[in-house]
Amino acid sequence: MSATTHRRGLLAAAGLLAVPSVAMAQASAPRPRITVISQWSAGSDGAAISRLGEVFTAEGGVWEHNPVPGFTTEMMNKLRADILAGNPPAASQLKGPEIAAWSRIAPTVDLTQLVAAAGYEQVVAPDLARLHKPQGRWAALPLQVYRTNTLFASRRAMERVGATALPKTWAEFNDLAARMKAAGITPVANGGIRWDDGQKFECALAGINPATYRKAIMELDDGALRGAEVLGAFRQLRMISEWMDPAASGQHYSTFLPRFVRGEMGMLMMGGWAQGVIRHAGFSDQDYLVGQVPVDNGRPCFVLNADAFIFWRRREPEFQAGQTLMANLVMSPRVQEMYSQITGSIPVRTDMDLSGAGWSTGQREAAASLAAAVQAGQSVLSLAHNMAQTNQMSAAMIDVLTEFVHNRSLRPEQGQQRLAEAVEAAR
Amino acid sequence: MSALRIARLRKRFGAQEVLKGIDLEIGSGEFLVLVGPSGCGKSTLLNVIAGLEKAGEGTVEIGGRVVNDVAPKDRDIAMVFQSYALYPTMTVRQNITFGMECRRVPRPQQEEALARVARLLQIEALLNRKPSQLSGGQRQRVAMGRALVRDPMLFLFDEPLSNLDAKLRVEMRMEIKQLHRRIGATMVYVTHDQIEAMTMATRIAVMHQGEVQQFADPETIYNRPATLFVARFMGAPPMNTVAARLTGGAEGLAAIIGAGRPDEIRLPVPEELAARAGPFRDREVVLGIRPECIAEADRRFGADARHSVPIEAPVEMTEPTGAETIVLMRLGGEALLGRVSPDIRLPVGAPARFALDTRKLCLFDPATERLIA
Amino acid sequence: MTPDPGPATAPAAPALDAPRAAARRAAARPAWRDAIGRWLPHLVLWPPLLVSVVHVLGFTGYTTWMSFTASTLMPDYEWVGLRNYTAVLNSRNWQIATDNLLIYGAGFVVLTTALGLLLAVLIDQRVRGENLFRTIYLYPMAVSFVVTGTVWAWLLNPSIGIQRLVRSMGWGGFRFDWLVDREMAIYTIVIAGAWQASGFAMALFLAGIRSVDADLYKAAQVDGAGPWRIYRRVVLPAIWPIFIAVLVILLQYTIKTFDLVRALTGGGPGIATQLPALVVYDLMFQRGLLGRGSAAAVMMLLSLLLVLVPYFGFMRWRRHREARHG
Amino acid sequence: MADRLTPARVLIYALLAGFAAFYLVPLLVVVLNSVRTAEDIGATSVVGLPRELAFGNFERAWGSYCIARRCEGISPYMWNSFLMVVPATIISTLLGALNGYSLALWRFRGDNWVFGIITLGVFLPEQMKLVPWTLVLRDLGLTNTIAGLVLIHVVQGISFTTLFCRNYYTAIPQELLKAAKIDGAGFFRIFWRIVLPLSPPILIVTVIWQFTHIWNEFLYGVTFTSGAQQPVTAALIALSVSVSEAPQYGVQSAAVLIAALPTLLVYLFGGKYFVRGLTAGAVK
Repeated sequence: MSATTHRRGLLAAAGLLAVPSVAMAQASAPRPRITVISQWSAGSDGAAISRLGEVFTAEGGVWEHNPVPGFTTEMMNKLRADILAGNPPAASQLKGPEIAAWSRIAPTVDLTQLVAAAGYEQVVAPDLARLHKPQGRWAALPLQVYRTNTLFASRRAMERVGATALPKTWAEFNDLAARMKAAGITPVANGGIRWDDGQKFECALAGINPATYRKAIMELDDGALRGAEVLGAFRQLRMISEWMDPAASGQHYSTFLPRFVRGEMGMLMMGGWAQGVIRHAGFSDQDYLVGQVPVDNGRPCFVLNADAFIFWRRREPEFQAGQTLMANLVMSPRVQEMYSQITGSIPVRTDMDLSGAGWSTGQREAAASLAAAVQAGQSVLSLAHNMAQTNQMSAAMIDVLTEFVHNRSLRPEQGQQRLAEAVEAAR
Repeated sequence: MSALRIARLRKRFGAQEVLKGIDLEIGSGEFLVLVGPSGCGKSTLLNVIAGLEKAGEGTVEIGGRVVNDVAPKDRDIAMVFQSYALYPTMTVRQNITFGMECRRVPRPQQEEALARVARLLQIEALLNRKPSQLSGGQRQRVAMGRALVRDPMLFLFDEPLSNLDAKLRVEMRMEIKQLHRRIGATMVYVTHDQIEAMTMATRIAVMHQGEVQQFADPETIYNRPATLFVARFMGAPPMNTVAARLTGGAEGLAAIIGAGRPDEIRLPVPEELAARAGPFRDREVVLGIRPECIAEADRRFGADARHSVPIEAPVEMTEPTGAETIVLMRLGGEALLGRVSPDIRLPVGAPARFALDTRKLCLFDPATERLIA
Repeated sequence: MTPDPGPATAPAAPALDAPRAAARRAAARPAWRDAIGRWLPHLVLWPPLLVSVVHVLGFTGYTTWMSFTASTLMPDYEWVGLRNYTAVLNSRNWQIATDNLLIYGAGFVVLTTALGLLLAVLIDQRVRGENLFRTIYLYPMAVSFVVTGTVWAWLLNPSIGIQRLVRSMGWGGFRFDWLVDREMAIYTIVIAGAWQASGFAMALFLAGIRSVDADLYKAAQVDGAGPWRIYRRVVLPAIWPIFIAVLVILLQYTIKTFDLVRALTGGGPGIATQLPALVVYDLMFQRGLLGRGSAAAVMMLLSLLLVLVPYFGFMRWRRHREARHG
Repeated sequence: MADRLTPARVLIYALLAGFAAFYLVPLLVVVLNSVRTAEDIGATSVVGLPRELAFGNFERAWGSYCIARRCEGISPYMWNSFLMVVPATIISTLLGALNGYSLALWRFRGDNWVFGIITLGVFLPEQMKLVPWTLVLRDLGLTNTIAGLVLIHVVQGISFTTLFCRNYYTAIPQELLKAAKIDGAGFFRIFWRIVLPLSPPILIVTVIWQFTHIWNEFLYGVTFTSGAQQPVTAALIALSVSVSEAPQYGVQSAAVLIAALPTLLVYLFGGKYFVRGLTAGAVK
């Protein structure tokens, strides 16, 4: 971490600390109030947002969080209902290109000045920043970041085949998987639901060539989609699917964690959140190795998934005050540290020091990787988690990917062909 | 003042006209029976009188008041239904007093009326039972009680006895008749059973295909049926109706059955009828003969010997009922029924001799099917 | 009626004047009360009828309208003609969903009807503990499929459910992995669906069997028919209207099937177990294509009419026939 | 004859018991999981016997498990569900009875069309109605209220209750109605004194049907209410698995059992009348 970014972080923190005193100074100012909807209702997600609420309250605000349990669609239905009812929440959880799509249907708060004042744009990955300022104005703020191309390897499985280090390239990965298979271990411990299948593909393609991933998946370049490297990703995906437990389809990856820890399954390609889940299931960090899914060019590559809040325009002064307070909190290093330490994610800010005791090795590794990947131009947005494309386009693409994973009679060429066609049809 | 007057009443269900211009009028205290085969419109007519169906055209007057637009409850009527329509969840007591409750009759008066009716129908012991705990006859009485307690201007009965067994039906028939005589109420009674009609009515309206075929007292209906339909519908066994030819000779008008056949029968037409039958001389008519007008050979009908014509006909079948024997015979190529004394043995297949009463002959126009004479 | 003595012994006709007078009084009540009496039923009756009719027609009409518009995340009233329909018809998801609907519909209806009928006949054998058995067969109806679907997903999963259980009991070669088999997964939905709905079918059939005239049984027994023949030739033909009722209820259930698949397979493996209701929800709310989802919903309803129109025609025919015979 | 154990009867009981076992398996899995610890389930499998009995799951599920920031378990949500289910069931049943009564016994011009359209409502998928309901609730100002959910379930429920009641009431003889009219009873008195007392069998069917369907519905519950207003199904979903969470199967199973208890009791005690009510004519 360079000295400049560090100093900027401190400045932002100082700016934040000034907020409550400003609020106090204006005696007549309304008490900041905020209504939030999210799907974070339970577990560490629920705990993290609750802590955020406590911080908000401590700063003198009134905090109302309405979690919408269930699938993301249910939360969006709720948001739609609230917008149609003329009563949007002051802030709501939303991510990726959907921020741009939704910001067209109801007015959002222009956060550009606040972001500029906090010097925040400089410490956010450029792709991420772009997503949160549709039409050039900041309307949403990212809250936390996950790497979806994180590789977990079962320590016991590794020991059984005599491996000590995580594979660095797909060739090494394939070699290790074959050895595991020969030793009676199911090499891949992933589940088999839609987003999981999409994630396996994005790991494969980003590992083969992050630049192609950017062209094909984020920019939907037809030539790239029909090119050799996407075909290679389908070939890799086919191998991965054959290394999975045949019973994985339809299953959440957590189903297999006990077998993974026991060494009956080898490797899991999953977001950083899996660390928390493994811990919750009663296993220790020592049960697995963690790092980056293979990247053939050997440099850090970061497939990025970020949660964010979008701020809906409200006339009420107390809401406007609340939105200002909330925005400053979300951008602040201390809230990001607090939040990520609860959920196992990494901070959005690339200028933070993760050497403290509250951080895990996995988080440190991922955070360093993010900064390095941004530097190397190898940070890309996740397809499986609706960061690269709108939900409509993502769903159309993942339809093809999930069918490909579970229908082994499809050849990689067919998969590639169908993906290109699905993109064409959904454009 | 007539108790019930119906004028030019018409009613249609969709495209089908079910009442085609009904005119009826009865005085207070009369017992009108609407009789006819199923589908003739008699129940619809009753429902229109009750106000349960709207009249299409024409008027219904009850007690001199036009009631076309009066709700059933305000027509001052009571009705007994074929299924009795007892309210299954109410006791007998509640069934009978429900109407008074609806009309907000004070409770003491309700009790009084209930007690009277219960005594009259002897159902005091049943008052706290539910309809499901009653026999068919008891239910019938309760249904009557529900009607009686209103003491209405007009009682309406919709085939009230058709769900009872034969013995009970006869008993209840007599009870209703006695009740009618005792309380002197005006009643309209629908049935398809011509015996009920004959035994109970002071006036009968025979209905067929939405029209009143004949509206008269029972005796006229029986003896001088206005149409072939009435002739065949009323009476059991029914009236014989055979094709005949009227010829006029020196000795007066005669009807010939099976003209030109070896077994042709020539029946002299009594003078009272001949006068009206004149225009049909030398033409085909339909001859109506009640079965009781064909009896054993030694029977004499009336004082005038000319009215008892001896005939001979082969017996095809006999039905002894105990009180009499019904005989199916063949006369002039036509099948006829006769009623003979049970004491007489008639071998089936052999010709036998009978006496035929010509006084009650009926002559019908085959084209219009209406009574000529 | 033997205990009833004849009415000849009854006292002379009583005067029944009191109620008559009361009736006259009542008839003379003010006109406004009559007017209220006439109008009140309409005032009470029509709102719920109208609300129901407006709800059905209005919502259907609204959806139909939306299906011709460019609506995406929000209703948008720009007319686009049949574009949404062609897009849905051309999508693999919809093609798979409609194929699946046929397989699932046929399998589910047949299996549920057969199971329901079998259970009803078994329970009808004057068994002890009828209450208990009936409650057990009915309880799946009582529990949300969001819950039971998840449990079925575990049970049918080869690595944790039945297959593992049987293998651990010593049958090492036992295979029951339909849930994860693209070709067979749709049948696991049939099984779980039948598990949930067959209790209801049983209740309907049991109700039908119980309402068959006892004389029919006696007549059949006198004719020397055995129990099997009595059911096949006498009871089942007598309760054919129940079959129609069961069929209609199961078909509407089939077409609306949603929670079941979402909890059990999520439409997978891949998109192998898509059904129209899932596609509608997915298009409308996951992909934010309200117009296209509406088009799919309208097509779903049209497929429903294929079932309903013959049904109503049949009911009409039956009513006419009854009217003729009555 | 019913009590002699012939081979045929042994077979009948064997079949009944076999099917009963098949029907009970999913419930058994939930019951077993409800007394297992999360660690137990996580370390082995979601299908299995408890290593130790953890009855504390029920206590946590009922009163202390955290859903959002509220650590009150599912009990407040149960209460919400009751507040929603009881009025919605009663109102929709009564209105359905009234509708059925008028459609079956007071025929009017076009009544068959009205009935046909209402019946169609039974078939409309709820996903399709989500957006229209949003607009209706907005215009009525009922967004995020239990009253809004009651309204939805009443309006949708009327289709079912009308269908059931109308078919039942067509078996009531017309003569009963005529007798009552002549007795001077009006529309409501006939309904209240004659038709309603005849209705318990069908009312039990509709009440059971409505109660279980409304209780188990979750799409509307999640979409149209939030936080403290949500019904218990929403709370159950909140306990269920999400992308980044370790599932709490033990507590979740206990919560599922608690949440299913009312409907299970309804079937346990109402099942007999359910079949009886169907016998009485609901299916004609």
